[in-house]
Parts: sequence; structure tokens; C-alpha cells
Amino acid sequence: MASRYIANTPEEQKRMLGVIGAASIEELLIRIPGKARLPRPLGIAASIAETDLIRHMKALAARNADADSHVCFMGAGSYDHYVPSPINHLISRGEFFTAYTPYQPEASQGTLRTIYEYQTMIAELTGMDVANASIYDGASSLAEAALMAHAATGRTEIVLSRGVNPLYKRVTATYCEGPGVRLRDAAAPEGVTDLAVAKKTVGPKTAALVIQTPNFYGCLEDVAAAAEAAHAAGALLVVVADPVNLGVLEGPGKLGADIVVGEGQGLGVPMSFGGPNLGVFAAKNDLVRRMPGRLVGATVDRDGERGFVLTLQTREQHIRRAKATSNICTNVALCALMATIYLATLGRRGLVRVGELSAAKAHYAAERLAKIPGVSLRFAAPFFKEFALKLPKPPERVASRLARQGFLAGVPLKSFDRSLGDCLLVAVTEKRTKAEIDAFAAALEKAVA
Amino acid sequence: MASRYIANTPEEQKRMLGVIGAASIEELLIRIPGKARLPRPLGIAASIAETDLIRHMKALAARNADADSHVCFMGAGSYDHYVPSPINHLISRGEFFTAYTPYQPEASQGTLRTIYEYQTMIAELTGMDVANASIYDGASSLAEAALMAHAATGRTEIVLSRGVNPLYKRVTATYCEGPGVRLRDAAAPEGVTDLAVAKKTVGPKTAALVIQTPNFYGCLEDVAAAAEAAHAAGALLVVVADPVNLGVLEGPGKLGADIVVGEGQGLGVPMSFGGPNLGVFAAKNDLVRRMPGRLVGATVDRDGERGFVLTLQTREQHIRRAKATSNICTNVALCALMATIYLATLGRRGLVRVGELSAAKAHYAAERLAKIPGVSLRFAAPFFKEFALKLPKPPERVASRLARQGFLAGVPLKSFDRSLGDCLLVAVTEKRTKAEIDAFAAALEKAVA
Amino acid sequence: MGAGAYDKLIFELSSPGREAFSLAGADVPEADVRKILPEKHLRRDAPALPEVSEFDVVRHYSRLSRMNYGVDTHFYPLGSCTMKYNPKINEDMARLPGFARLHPLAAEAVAQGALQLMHELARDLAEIAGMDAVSLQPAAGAQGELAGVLMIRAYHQSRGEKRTKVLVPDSAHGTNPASTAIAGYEVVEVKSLPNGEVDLDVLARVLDTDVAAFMITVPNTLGMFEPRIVEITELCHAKGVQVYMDGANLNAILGITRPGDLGFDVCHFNLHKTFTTPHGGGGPGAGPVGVKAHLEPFLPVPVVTKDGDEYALDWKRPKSIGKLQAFWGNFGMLVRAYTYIRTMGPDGLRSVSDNAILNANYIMKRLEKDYDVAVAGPCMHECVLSARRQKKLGVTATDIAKRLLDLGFYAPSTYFPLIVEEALMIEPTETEAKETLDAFCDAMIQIARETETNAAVIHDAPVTTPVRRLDQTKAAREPNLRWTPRA
Amino acid sequence: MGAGAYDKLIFELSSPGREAFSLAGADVPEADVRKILPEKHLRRDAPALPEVSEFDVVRHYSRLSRMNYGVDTHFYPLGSCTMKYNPKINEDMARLPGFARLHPLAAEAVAQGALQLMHELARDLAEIAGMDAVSLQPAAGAQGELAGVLMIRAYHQSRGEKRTKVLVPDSAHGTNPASTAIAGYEVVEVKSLPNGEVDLDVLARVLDTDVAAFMITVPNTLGMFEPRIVEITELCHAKGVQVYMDGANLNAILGITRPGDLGFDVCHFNLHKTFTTPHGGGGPGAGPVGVKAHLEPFLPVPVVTKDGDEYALDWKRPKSIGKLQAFWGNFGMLVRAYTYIRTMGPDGLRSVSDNAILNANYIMKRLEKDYDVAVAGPCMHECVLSARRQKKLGVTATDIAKRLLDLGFYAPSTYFPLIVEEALMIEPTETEAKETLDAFCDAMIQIARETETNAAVIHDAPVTTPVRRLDQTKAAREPNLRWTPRA
Ligand SMILES: Cc1ncc(COP(=O)(O)O)c(C=O)c1O
Ligand SMILES: Cc1ncc(COP(=O)(O)O)c(C=O)c1O
Repeated sequence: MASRYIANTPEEQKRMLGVIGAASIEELLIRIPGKARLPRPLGIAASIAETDLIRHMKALAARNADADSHVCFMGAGSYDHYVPSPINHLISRGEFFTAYTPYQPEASQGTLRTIYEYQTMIAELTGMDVANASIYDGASSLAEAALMAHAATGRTEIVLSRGVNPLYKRVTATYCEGPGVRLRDAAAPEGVTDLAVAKKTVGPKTAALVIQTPNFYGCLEDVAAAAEAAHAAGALLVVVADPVNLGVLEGPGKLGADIVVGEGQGLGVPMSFGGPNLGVFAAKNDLVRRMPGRLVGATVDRDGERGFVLTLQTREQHIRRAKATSNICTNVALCALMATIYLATLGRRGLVRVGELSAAKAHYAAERLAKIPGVSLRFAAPFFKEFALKLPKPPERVASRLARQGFLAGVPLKSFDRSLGDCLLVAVTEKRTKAEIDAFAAALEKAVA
Repeated sequence: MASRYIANTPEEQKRMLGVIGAASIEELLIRIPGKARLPRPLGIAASIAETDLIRHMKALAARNADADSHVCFMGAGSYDHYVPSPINHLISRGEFFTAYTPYQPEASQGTLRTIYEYQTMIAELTGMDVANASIYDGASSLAEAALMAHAATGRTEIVLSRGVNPLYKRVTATYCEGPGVRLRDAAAPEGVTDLAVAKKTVGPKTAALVIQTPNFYGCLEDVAAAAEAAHAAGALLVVVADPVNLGVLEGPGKLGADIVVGEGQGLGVPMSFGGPNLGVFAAKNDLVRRMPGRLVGATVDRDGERGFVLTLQTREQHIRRAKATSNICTNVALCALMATIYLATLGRRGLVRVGELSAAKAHYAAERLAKIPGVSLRFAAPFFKEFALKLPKPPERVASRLARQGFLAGVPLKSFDRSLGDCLLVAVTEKRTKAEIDAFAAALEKAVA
Repeated sequence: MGAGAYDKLIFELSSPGREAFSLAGADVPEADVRKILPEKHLRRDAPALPEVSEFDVVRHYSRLSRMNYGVDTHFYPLGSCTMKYNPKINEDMARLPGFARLHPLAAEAVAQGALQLMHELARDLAEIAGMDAVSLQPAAGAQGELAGVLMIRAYHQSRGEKRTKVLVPDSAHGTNPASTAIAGYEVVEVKSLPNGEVDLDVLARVLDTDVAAFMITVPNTLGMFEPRIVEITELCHAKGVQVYMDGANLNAILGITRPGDLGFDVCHFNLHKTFTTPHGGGGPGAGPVGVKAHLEPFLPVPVVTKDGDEYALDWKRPKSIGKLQAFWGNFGMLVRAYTYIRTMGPDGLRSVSDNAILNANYIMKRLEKDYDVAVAGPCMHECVLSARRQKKLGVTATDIAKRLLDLGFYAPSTYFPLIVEEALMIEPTETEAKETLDAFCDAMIQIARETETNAAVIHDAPVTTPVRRLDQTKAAREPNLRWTPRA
Repeated sequence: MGAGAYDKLIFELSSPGREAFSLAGADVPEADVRKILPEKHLRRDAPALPEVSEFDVVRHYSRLSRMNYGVDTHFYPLGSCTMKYNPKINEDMARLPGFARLHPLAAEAVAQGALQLMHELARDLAEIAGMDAVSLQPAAGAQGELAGVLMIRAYHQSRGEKRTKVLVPDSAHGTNPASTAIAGYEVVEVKSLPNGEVDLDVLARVLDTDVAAFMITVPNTLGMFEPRIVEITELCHAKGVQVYMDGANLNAILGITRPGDLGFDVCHFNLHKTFTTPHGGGGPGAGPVGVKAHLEPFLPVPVVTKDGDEYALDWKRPKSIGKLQAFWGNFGMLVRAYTYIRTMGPDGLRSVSDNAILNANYIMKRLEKDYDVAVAGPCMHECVLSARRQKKLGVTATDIAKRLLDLGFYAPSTYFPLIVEEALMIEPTETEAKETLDAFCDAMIQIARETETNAAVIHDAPVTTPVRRLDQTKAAREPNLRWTPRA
């Protein structure tokens, strides 16, 4: 059976076997014990032609309520931000798209330069000294940060604010299981971390205090105060932040963060049902040799020309093996490229505008929605582009009703926090228009009436 | 007002004006008489942002019944053939997509090589000696062929079979107006050209006899006999043929055609509401210096390496001006590239399969549809992938009813030929499945009941 | 490798039995064409097309693309061709299934979105050019010219006038005389003044009742605005002569002045120049043609009309010159141009011309010492230099073009317009940044120096391209227009 | 120009006031953040991001891309990385709005298509590997390893066993020991036989009740199938030791043999190797992990379940090791892999491995005279050569790699596996054509000759790339990890 993805014809196979000196491909499999051979074809569906496959895939896609067919007010870690049109065209260029990790730098300067640009942009936004080439996603970035804090301080506890995305906490717990690092909570009763309480939890065993801002509920945390609390106990401060907000919000590094991690999906990466995403990871200089992941550095070639290479690799698994700072190998370089092109496109003014518009529209929406009888804002604390709404009816049911009317109403919080079972987390980006917000409000009003 | 498509900032404009020695851009416009200046802004809609524009464009697109949202049985010169996925990715590469006509061959070998490949493939399919780099579309190709036959023979009449696409005839008439070339008809009463009658019409004034096969009604013409009729009178035979059928059907050149033209849209070019299309143009060697359009030829460079250039340019307008063989300058090179990649992908076997499947499915459909009470095949002559159905109800109304049920039922023939006011021209390509055909038949049966 | 090291044609990758296509098997009872179709129509043996894998296809064409310079990768100052940035959003919009997958004969009722887009685009182009009506049907500028001249012809005939000649300046683009000739007119070449302007005395002399039209390019092909253009159109009209404007250089006057206001009766647009549709290595383009009211009855059929909220195709136009292509125009290009115009708006389009003019004048100024300027500035959107000074030292316009390729730039148009010796026609467009213009000017100045100090490097050029200078004579003397297996 | 001549970073194109973005103005009453948000949270001054035009962006990144070799343009025999052709249809499918624009927290009821795709893909992968259950959540192979080892850990704990060590061969990929260490185990390196096979005597000696798992790669990193693999897994199981298979080399055994049938308890998949998802210059990938029934309770949450025609996410799994990333896995990559598997079917996948093996053996055979072969063949999908002979003449594996770049090929993996001196690990994959393999072998043989006759050309290499050999030491000694304006 000829496959369009396999070049060898039977004729060529014969010629090649002749050169090899084998009578058949079967002969090349002698090392495989007969009893271990699969005696039958694989039990998967038979090959289908491209047009039939496209029909099948479109049918599957059509069963999903996406942000094109619906007006999206969902967030909680993945946002419907504007994606400039050049990104997809540029990342699709085969030389970027089908290259591997730049092990041969002379033949990979394109990738290396874009990563170097990316590191620069992320460091600038987060207010940190150095950023790496990416981690899988925001959650695994936080997990790596926890392990890095553990290694850097030799301490065994991580204190996480309840304002940190619960999904990130679960991932961090998974990574901390092996090293036996203990996770402790810092309460956030009114939507923001109670730092007074946190201060008491943070102690000599604490490797790091972790907060997120805006946090999972959309509220803004007091980073400077958190830094004080952490540093007072000799712990590091890890801040989870969404870089797309950092055109308007201060870079956590400027407020005392030692490590900044976050989800970079908002920087031009498609939501794609949650992956691939972009794990942002930045730190202070003194931590650089403990950082996980790839780092690209500038150097010179034999003729003294500027060039770029993967550097400080003695941190990494392929050299340090069991003693590596992390096990990461493949990362999400292509998503980092999307973010690089996004940040180049938005630039100094554009990113500020994105933040300003998102905040403005979110606050308009919050005001408008909170006017609906029985609906109110759950928390009083200042928020940025996302907020928790208290509803008079079960959020799950309200959301599914609105879905039928073309709205992705938000994220019901019950599964994340039982005490917020009556809340819907609503996110508003710069893409939402006043008209869409008003229509959403009208629909919600009916749905909860 | 900053535009993302304009690089100069006000600051840079000032610096540049400084170098130029002008106080303002206004000063550079002195040659334009004041009274001729537009005293107001253009009366067009104000600029809108990308996301709003996308919303607007999607709304417009949504008002069209396309071949993704509907099952397409329409043809009559534009067909829903399979388009292999690599084509769009490859033509979108900026080096192809944003290049101009290859005036500097050393920096345009990519384009030149693809056109050379294209010329080779088209010559092979049509059975001719040489093909050009493309004309706008099938109709303008036929018009150019008529003028070329006129110039080559010095004769003043073109005899067109009634089986030739009426739209092609109209375009040919437009081009023949100036040179005063007269168009005469050859009847095709039973769906194919009546060559006995045609023989009488073709005479000493006839520059060329033009037939189409499969013709506008989908029926196959006797090319060899037509060649005889034309050549007997010292006229040329021009054949209109769809290259996507020539994996199965004999190349007209092999049957005596002197010029072969046709619409290449089926070769991987999107239907795109009828344009851009791909005008195929091929001829016998003795006519090459009278051919319209670009020709790419192989040659060598200074080091004796193989290279490609635009050649025989003394035929063309930029050199021969009023005496040029044609006025064409910009052609449809990118569509020719799509066709080249298409033919490379389908290859020797694939194009045969496309033809075989189209014919087989069309004949199954014809049989199935003709079984519907009151519905019959209008013509008895052998057809290829398209056929005229006689309906018991007005085809326009039947078609619009079926459109609401998700079928693009075919092309009502009334507007093309009053005598066929009760006919629907139905095309079936290899993409249509038996299931789709059966569903269509069931829907049609209801619609005409 | 320098992609240059790659020297394959797709046929040379072919291996019998390889497949790149994906087609389902037959799902209908009878699939054997030999049973379905009469033998005499069938091909004896399968066409000699390549047999390759999908990967062969993708790598081959990816590599070939790397042998090209394009606007996306290189500065492309090809005069008269307006090689500006082609926005990516245009491509996304043109590929929406509702547009790209729409059949041309879809009933008007189910193609309202497409018809609306065409109607609005025609209206916008009419406003931009100061014309009363626009046909979007012509596939390119040259076809727009043919349509325009044919409408003029039909107009005169409708008034019982038998005019036989069309005047075309010696500076005109080749398509102007060529299109005019096809329209059945005798082409009379009108000598321009040394500065490229129309010589009104000469014009007055040749303007007679046999003249059907005067066809000129504004700004002219030397990049200059015709200062007495209004006089010219009035002079023509006084003699019953129609005036046609070749709109290829429209990028210079958007929102500044309008052909209609200058007195033109007809003008065409090159959407692939002014309105950012890609050139794709030679085309497709789109060449809509605009006319004043008195020519409207002669427009090609069909015309997109609007009645209330309903859009339709109007075929009932007895005076029409007929059709130019089978369907309605290069719709895919129309979608791109529409997207661009909506993106720019009035202010945006105006700043396009302002900056195109600024960029051209900046280049002209920076190069005026090292090269002869065809006509003293200020110029409009492009400037024409002459290498006659370099020619004396043995360096031609062609040599300069080839050397530019090595320095990382595509070349200006050369030897056009014909009335300028060793012409180098430079059009930067508004989308290029100052640093690019400076780099280009530095390169041009370097070449001027090399002409005096090191001409060899120029005569050797290009050496960085996949091939070096090619033998044009051999190509024309021994035409090799299709591949045949190497014996 | 050789794109090499281009040496800009995006920051160096920046000009204050330039804009490439397109954002509508505020349409809500209050748009001033200073009024909306407390001052203390706000950035003092705008971030120092570049200010460029959209065209600057497009040309800059188009040019940078040309400084890369990719599979689409170059043969990329990077051993262990399976750099095969990435089908374009996969890209089209992954970009369908119903997939690309789907929010991860969309209610199950309105994400049935996505969940069905994941459920079917997991089922297919389980069948391909002979495992009972598969989690699609791991973002890459290394994360799949971590998940697998953590499941083994949870399994032992659930049975009240405190095992502390994991055995890893000295030939293993670096992620194996690294992942194991993060999972909290002591890594015990097991010395392989000279031919790369597991030394059963050594293994028997180190296998004790402290050992939680033995983690090995099949075929091993020398491209050889472990002939006694079944004995090995039986030996381990006899000691209550779980056996983990690193599935990075799965491309060698599709439809031929299955990890599950070989006795493995866990194995991961690299969809970005075996299943054609692109590497994108380093990632993203996807590293699903498959397990036997006894480990199923420990799978990461949530698990995609099917009940009748309803698909759902099952979170109620008390024994789960938890989550590895915030959401469900690298869905975009899953869509591509699913598309690929549907395209290939059982016969197609089998022929993938047959041809991958054939191609590797062909290369090994053609090069065996000029290079030392690490282990005598037949090999599986890749072969490992040693440049120790060339080393004696002063030419290292690195030198050979650099020279290959000049000859138009990306380089094999070098210095991996560590147990082979001057290793050159060559993986051609099944998608490459014989003529490409021949061209590569000719180049390798040429380099072997040059080693004896003209080593200078090798030591100078590369000279055709945008930069020549780079100073790694300087990069590490004086880390320069972010751009700062040149003073
Ligand atoms: C001045 C001028 N007129 C006419 C044309 C012909 O336009 P097209 O190539 O679109 O047919 C061109 C194109 O190069 C031109 O530059
Ligand atoms: C043998 C082997 N194991 C594990 C890995 C790690 O996989 P990933 O890069 O997907 O994390 C690789 C990737 O290079 C590999 O080759």
C-alpha cells in the first residue's frame, strides 16, 4: 500500500535491500523475539482519504462551542485576546516550524535570535533580570519555581496563597511530591491574600511564598507587601502574573519578586482547549544558574560576528542528568515565537492599550452586570480584567443556558472552591465590544430572572 | 494618524524633509494645479480595527452559500475538485507570494523554475508542443486564441460551436470587436457539434474552428473529425479543454488541435466566486512566435549552470508595443503555481484517478437522477463529468429550494440558452460521495414532485 | 546550503510508483471508464507527470521559493509596480470559505455577501478616482485598458462618429499601445518634452477629428505630475477626444487629486499595485475600470446593482461592450483590496500617497549627486535616474541592477521609460522604512563609487544568487520551453 | 543577499511612534485606568518593547526564518528526534476554529467533539503500545516520564512498599535520570554491554527490593532492539520491579511489536517524534503516557471517559498522582497526531516502521567502510557511528557536523549516547527518499576522504551559514541573555 508520507517504492526497497544484503525488511527484524511480535495488524481505524478526513474533523470541531461561534467571557487562565494576523503566517514558515531545538547554532540562528528577543521582552515585562526560553505552561512554570526555590534555599515548605489558580496548585503538588516539599495555604477570604495571616505561616522552613496577581479571582494583590513578608522570613517571593497585563500593571520584579512565572497564552497563542500554552519563567540574576529550561545567549563567531547559542547548559538534563535543575527538554519554543511576534507587533504602546481596554471594558461589564437584580460582585477588592459574580441561580445552569444563546458566560467556581458555588468568574478582554457586553447582560438578566 | 502599514513617524518625516530641503510634504505637491486638488477627505468609510473588520467580513461571507456549507453539484466552468492541503501552504511562502514578474532572473529562479515546470505539464496534458505561463482565464485564453488564429492565417472569421461555453463566446466577441473578426456559429442541436453542418460553415475565410470537449453541456466532441473539417478548409482547430480531465481524456493535440485553451481552475485553484482563474494556453511549435503571454525558457549562466529566463519577449507589449501579439502583462502566475503543485501532487496516477472517479460518479448520479419521475437526461450523447437534466419544474425554483436544504443543485440553463429553459446542468466531481449523490437525488425527487 | 546548490526540477525527483495524493476509492458500482466512455475519447497512456511523495513536493517548492526575492524578504523598488507590503489580514479574509469556496454561478440570493462586497468596492473606487461608475471585471491593468478603449470606441460609434486613431505618448507603458491596437485603433505616438511632459504644441497639432482618445499616465512614467493636465483634458474635449488615464501610478495621488476631477473620462486601477493585492510572481492582479456617466451604458456586463438591500447582477445592458472574462472579475483580489480600503479609511489612504511621495523624493535627493536625475524634482511616488554617466565608464543600468542583487536588494525597473537613456526607475512605496531607504541609497552610492574604482565587482555581479548572469541570447535562439528527460 | 548578511534584532528596528498593532478605541464610558485602578499597581512607564510597523515585523521574522534549517527545507537526520515530514493537513485541522478557538474550561456538553477526539486518540495509542490506558496530559516526553515514574511510586506506596531506587542504563537519554530524580528516587546507573545491550548479570546483581523500577529505551539509544527484552521484564517483575519504556524510539516498532506485549508496565509516547507533530524549534510536543491496568488508578486527572455517546472529564480518582499541566494536555498537538493516525491506518503505521528501519540500515551499510559502526547491524530506525577513526586524524564528530551544514544537510545528533566515543547518531526516518539518503551518504564519505586529504575545509566549516563557528565558552563565561541598547 503506497502512502503519500513514505517515499520508498517497492522497486527502491528492493534496491536498498540489495545494497544492505538482506532479502527482505523482515530479515532486518531478527533481533526482535518472535514471541514478542504482534501477530496481527493494529486494531485502529483504516486509513481514510484527505477529503473524508476533513469532513470528519469538521464534524468533530462543529460540536465545540468556540470563541468564534460564541462571544467569550471565559478566563481563569486562558483568554480570548486579539491575535494579530501576521503571527500565524510567520510561525508557519517551514524553517521555523519544522526545526528542532537549535543544537547546531550556525544552522539555527533564526530560532536562537527569536528566543533571545523573547527572553529580553519577558525580562522587561516582568521586571526581572533574566527569562528562560519557556516552560510547558503557567502551572508547570510555577511547579519548577517551587522546586527552584526549594533548591536555592534548602528549605522544604512552599506557602501558596489561596488566590493562586487551584489548577496551578495541583500541578505544583505533583512536582513537589517526589522531593517531599510541603505545600501550605495562605488564606484569601475576601478575594485577596490575607498577608497578616500569611506572615505567620511563612517561617524558617519556608522556601517561598507564592502569590498570583491579578489572582485567580481577578483581584489585585499587594506584591510589595508580600515581598516584605517573604523576605522577612528569608524566603523567596514567587509571583504568578499574566504578561499580557504587564503593559499596565507594574512588573512584579520591580516590587520585590524573586521569581516571576505565568501563563503567556494571552500573547498571541490560540486557546486551543488549553494547550499548548506558554510557561513564562523569569528570575533575578543570582538565581540564573539554578534556572530550569533553555537559555539563549549572545556571543561571537570566528570572524567576530554576533551570533547566538544555547548556553549555561550545565544546568540541563542532557549534561547534568540526575543532578539537573529540571527534567525539561522539549519546551514550547513555537509558542514563545508567537509571543515574540505578538509583543513586537503590539509594541510599547499596543500592550498598554490592550491592558487599558481590557480593564476598562471589564469594569464597565462588572458595573453593568452587578445592576442585574440578584446579581452582585462577590469581592470588593480591586480587580483587573476578571471578576467573580454572585448569581441567584446555579451558575452551571445559567452558563449552559447562555451557551445556547451564543455566550460563553464565564467559569462556574464551584469545582474550584465549594464556598463559591454560587459564583461565576467573568473575564473581559479588549476584544469584547460594549454591544456584546450589553447583549450579554440582557441575556444574563433573563437567565437569572 | 499612525497606520500599521506606514513606517514613517512624524519625526522621521521631518528628518527626511530636512534632507530633501522641503518644509512640508505639501511642498512636494507643487506641480499639482490647485484647482485640481481634492478639497475634502475621500468619502469612504473610516478605518476600522482588525477584530471589527474580521467580524464584518465574516458576516459578509456568511451570507454566501459556499461549497463547504453546501454540497456542490455546480460546474459550467468552475468545479469543486479536491485541493491537496500543501498547495496553500507553499504558495503562501512570501518569496513566491510577494514577488513580481521575474524581470531579474537571477533573483527569481524560484518563480521561473515553477513556470517552466508548469509549461511542461500543460504541454504534456494537452498533447501540444508548448504552453505559455498563463492567461487570465479560460475565456480570455480562447479570445487570445481567436486573435492568434486571425493573425496566423490572415483570415477574418472564427467559427464557434454552440457547444462552447456561451460566456467564453461573449469574451471572444469582445476581443474580436476591434480587429473586426467575425464570429459564426456551428450548431450543436443534440448536445454535440453537428460537424456536417460545421463543415459547410468553415470555409476560405475561416481562421479557426473552435470546439469544446467535454463541451458546455458536458458532452464529448469528436476532436479528430473537427480537426479534419478545419484543416480541410485551411483553418486551424482550437479546442477548449479542461486540463483536470486530461488524465483520462486524450490530449486534443494528439487528435489534431492546433491550439488548446481552457480553464485550469480545477487544478487546485479555489473557485473564489469565479476569479482569479487560470487561463491555459498551448500551441504547436510553428505558432510559438505568435503566442500571447510570457514564456520561460532554459538557458545557462556564466558558469555554464542551468538557469531559467523569460524568453521570446519580442512578442510582448513592453518591446513590440502596438505590434505585440497580445496586450497581456500581469497574468495569473500564482494560479499557475497552484496548478503546478497540484499536478506534482496528483502526478501520473492521481490525475487519472481524479478523471476516473469524476466520470464514474457523474454517470452513477445521471442514472440515479434520471430515475426520478419527470426527470430525464436532456442529451443522449456521451458525457464526462457533467450533464443536462430536464426537469418537470422550473430549474431556478428547484435550485433555490434545494439550496435551503444544503445542496448547490446545479446551473439552470435558461440564461445561457432559452431553448433549454427546463434544464439544469449538473456536475459531479471525485469529491462527491455516493451518499451525497443519493441524498441529493432524494431531495430533488421531493422538489420536483 | 545556499539554496543555490539545489538544481532539481520536480520531474527529476520522480520515481515510478511514488504517490503524493490522497483519494478515496470508488464508492459507486461502475468505476471503469473504459466501460463508461467511448474508447476514442480516452488517453492511450497516462500523462508523463512526476511521481513523488507529498514530502518531495513540500521540500521541492519550499526550496524553490528560497531562490526568489520577494517583498516579504527584500526591498523591491521596482518602478511602476508599486511593490508595497501585502497585509496578511487580506490573505486571511480572502480564504474565508464564504468567499474562497463560493461558486461563481451561485444564485444571487445566496451570494448576497459577495455581491455587497463588490458593490461597495466599486463605489469606493469610484469615489477615490472621482468617477461615476466602476466595473470590477478586468483581470489586470492591460485588460482594464482594453475595456476602457472599447468603451470609448462604442461611445463614438453610438454618436455616429468614425474615429480611427488613439494618441499615446512615447513615454507610455507598452500595454497602452498594445491594448489600443487590439481595440482596433491606429496608435499614434506623441513625442514628449525632454522632461517627460506632454508637448502641448505637438498635441494640438495631432489632435484632429480622427482622434478617438488620448491615453496618458498620471503621474507620468517619469514619476512627474503633468502640471498642465487640466489644460490637456480640456483641449482634448474641445476636439471631442476622450481622455484615458492609465491609473498604474494612482498610489501617488490618493485623496490628493482625482482623475475625474482632472477631466479624465476613463481610468483603470491596478489593485495589485495601489491596493496591496499580491503579485504572486506575475499575477493575478485586478484592473477595475472607472468611467464618467456618459460612458456608463457601455460598461462590461454584468454590473452589480443594489435595489433596497438586495444586490443583483444586471445583464440587461444593450450598449455594453460585453464580457472580458468568464465571470465577474478576480474576486479573490477584490476581497483583499476591500479589506485594505476598510483598514485604511480616508486618512490612511491619503497618508499612503503622502509617504510614497516623501520616500521617493528622499531617495531622489540622496542619489542626485551620484546619478543623473531624469527630471529635476520634486517627483511623485517614484523617481527615474539615468546611468548615462556610469555608462560612459562601461557600467550599464543592467550592471547596476545585478550588483544591487548582491547587496541584498531587488533592482529598480530598468530601461523604462524608453525616453530616458539607461533608465533606473525607483519606486520605494510608503510601506518602506527610512532605514531601508538609507541602506538602499548607500548601496547605490557604493556602486557609483565602484564604477570608478572597482567596476569588475559590478561586471561579475551577481555572485550571491542561485545562478549568475544568464544567457538570454541562447534562450531566444534555441528555445527550450519544456523539460525533457536528460538523455 | 545571503540572508546571512542580515544582523538585526527586532529592537534595532524600533523607531519611536511606529505602530504595527490594530486596536479599536474604547467604546465604554470610562477608559482611563488611572481612574479605575489603584496607582500602586500600575506600571510607572510603558515597557521598553519595540516600536515597529507591521511590515517591519513580517520582513524581520521572514528573514530570521531563512537563517534556520528545517525539515521542510533540509534533510535533518538528528538521531533520537525523529525529524520526519510534518503533514500540512495536520496544520489545517489544528487551525479549525472549533479546535483552535475552544476554551479549555468550556462545559463538557459544548466540547463533545474535542473530548471525543481525545478519547479516540488515547484508545488508539493504547492499542499501538499494547497498554490498557493512556493519559494525554503530559506536555512532552520528559513530563511523560515524570508522570510514569510517579505512578510507579504511587503504586508501590499503595502496596505499602518503600522502594527508593530506579535503575537507568548509562546509555539513557538525560531526561530519564532527571525525571526519576524529580520523582524522588535515587538513580542507579546500570552499565551496558559494549554493544549497548543490557548486561543481565549486572542487572540481576543490582535488582533488589529497594528497586522501584527499571527504565529503559526500546529500541535502545544505539538504535538496537534489546534481544532479551522479554527476559529482562520478566526478571524485573520477579523482583516486584516495574519496567518503564522510554517510547522516544517508537517509530521503529509500530505494528511490529508493542511495549505492553514486551512486558512493560508504563511507556510514554513522543507525538512530536513518532506522530508527526512539528518541533517548532524546540517545542511544543506532547508526551502521552500509557500504563497497564494495575497502574490505571494512578493516572493524572482528569481522565476522558465515554458513557454511551457522552464524553466527560473524570476528576473523581482518589489515587491519581494529580495534574501535570493546568489543563488537559497539548490539545493542538493531539489534533495533529489524531489526524496523522487516521490518515495512516494500521497498514500505513506498519510501513512507517518498515521503511524507517530500511532507511537506517541503508545508511549504516553505505557508511560502514568509512566510519566505525557502534554496533554491527541490522539496526532499527537509526544507526550510531563513531568518528573515533577520524578523531585520530584530528577531525571530531563536531567537525563532521559542521562540515555537513556546508554540504546542505543538518547534522546527526553528536556525542549521544554517551557510551559511544565521538558518536554520530543518524535517524533518517521513513519520509526521506533514497536519493536524499544517497546524497547524504555521499557527503559523509566525502568528509571521510577530506579528513585524510583536506581536513582544513572541515575545520573551517561552516562557511555557508549566516554565522561561522560560535564561541560557546564566551557565551557561558560572560552570559549575555537579553538585549540592551548598544551604547
Ligand atoms: C504604467 C503601467 N501601465 C500599465 C500596466 C499594465 O498593468 P497590468 O500589468 O496589471 O496589466 C503597468 C504594469 O506594469 C504599468 O506599470
Ligand atoms: C530517547 C529520548 N528520551 C526522552 C526524550 C525527551 O523527550 P521530550 O524532549 O519530548 O521531553 C528524548 C527527546 O529528545 C529522547 O530522544
